[in-house]
Amino acid sequence: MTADANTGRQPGLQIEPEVRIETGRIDIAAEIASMGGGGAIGGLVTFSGYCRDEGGRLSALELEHYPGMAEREIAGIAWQALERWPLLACRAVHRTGRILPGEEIVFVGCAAEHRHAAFEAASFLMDFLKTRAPFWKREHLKDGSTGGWVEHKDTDDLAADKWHRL
Amino acid sequence: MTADANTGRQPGLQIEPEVRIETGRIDIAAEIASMGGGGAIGGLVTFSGYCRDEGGRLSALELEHYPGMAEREIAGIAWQALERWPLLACRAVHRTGRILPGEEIVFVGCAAEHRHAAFEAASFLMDFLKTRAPFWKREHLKDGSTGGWVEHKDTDDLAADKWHRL
Amino acid sequence: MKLVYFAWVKERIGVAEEQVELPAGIITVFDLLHWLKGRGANYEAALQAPEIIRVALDKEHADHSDPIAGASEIAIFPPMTGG
Amino acid sequence: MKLVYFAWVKERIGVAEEQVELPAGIITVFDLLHWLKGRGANYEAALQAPEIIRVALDKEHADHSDPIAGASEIAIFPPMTGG
Repeated sequence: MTADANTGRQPGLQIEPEVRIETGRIDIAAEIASMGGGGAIGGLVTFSGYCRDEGGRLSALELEHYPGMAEREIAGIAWQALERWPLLACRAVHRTGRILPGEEIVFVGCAAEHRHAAFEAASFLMDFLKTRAPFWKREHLKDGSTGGWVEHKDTDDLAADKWHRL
Repeated sequence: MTADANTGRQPGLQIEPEVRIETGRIDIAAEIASMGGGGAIGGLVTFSGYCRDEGGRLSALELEHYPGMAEREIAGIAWQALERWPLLACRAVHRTGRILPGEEIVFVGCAAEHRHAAFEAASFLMDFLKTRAPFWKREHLKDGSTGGWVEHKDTDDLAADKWHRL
Repeated sequence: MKLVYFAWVKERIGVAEEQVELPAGIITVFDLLHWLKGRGANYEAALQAPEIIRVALDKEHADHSDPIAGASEIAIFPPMTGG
Repeated sequence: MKLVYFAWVKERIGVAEEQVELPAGIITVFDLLHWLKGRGANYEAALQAPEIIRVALDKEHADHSDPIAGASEIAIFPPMTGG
């Protein structure tokens, strides 16, 4: 098989990313169970992002998003991952709304024949999801008050930037 | 908190790696469910390695290992990961015996406050598990014959080597 | 022109979206942000540091130098903190 | 001295483990592999490329230049293919 000169995609694979934005819990176990195995897959790398309790200070995170654009941005990043690595499956699920400490915020899974493609693609997806997908987090505190909006981290921009140099 | 000068380990965390070698199936969903969340964890990266069917040629892989040494080597690699990254959980499970295409061979999970530590530690664990843990794979073919032993890949040595330069 | 706001930009401006009539001479995203900033104390509070503000034209990320002509929905929001 | 073999080294030698009496002058892993190789066609087949063979002394990886004195179990095997 030779890769398409424009997209880098392998002909015949016809893998499409699966992108979902949901208000309910993400069943990480079910996501993984439905991605692994299948004969051609050698490795599956998953990232699950959780709401931290920030040392007990936090009662919940509130996730706001830009409907329509959020799905489109994540799908765009996932298509880039599919063009860059020979993936056999690629999935991203992001929650919105109120999320309690210990609950999951985001799930990303990338499967490939060999492990390095799966590791790199999953890491790439998270780095760009952080910097390009229109989601915003606000803290709700244990004392009942509404805390501030979570500040954007410059280290996230740097992490995404490094992929342009690789 | 300051890290211990010799080990780099954070005082008070007292995380120990969990290493298991098993002959039965690995319940990936259960492994992940028991690792995620918990308040301090921000990200969990998992790698699941599967038996490929090699285009339908393979009926099974047979995994041989060196009892005692296999556990010790994987635990040693996991301790190195704990010293190198501020992990909140670290687990590695490896199967032995006869494994069918689509079934899981190995599971590695690393949890941390931030995602890059979890991604790097899980990738590090797999790279060194591949080159240092005494396991050997032999192929059993669909035509009933016993195929050869899987050949060691030099690219695995290179992948492990790169961590010495980082 | 429909403008939509998110997170603390929305909170400070006080509305989630609005229709505005742009005066002549508003060509780029940069122009739009600086014009909006002068519309009142709430806009001034939301856009006091326009250089960090992100803008999407019809749900696609735009640079501050991009022309806004042709866009039917312009979104204005802080740097993202998802994932 | 107890020797244990794995994978195709075991298969070619034909036994999983054995007790051997080492002659004088066998100091290092290298010496051991070359002495073993001369013990018969099965050993010759297993150790025809001794440079790729891995050795563990009491379940710890050893270099070919390491002395074997003090080890009670020496394992000899091909490069690993786990994971």
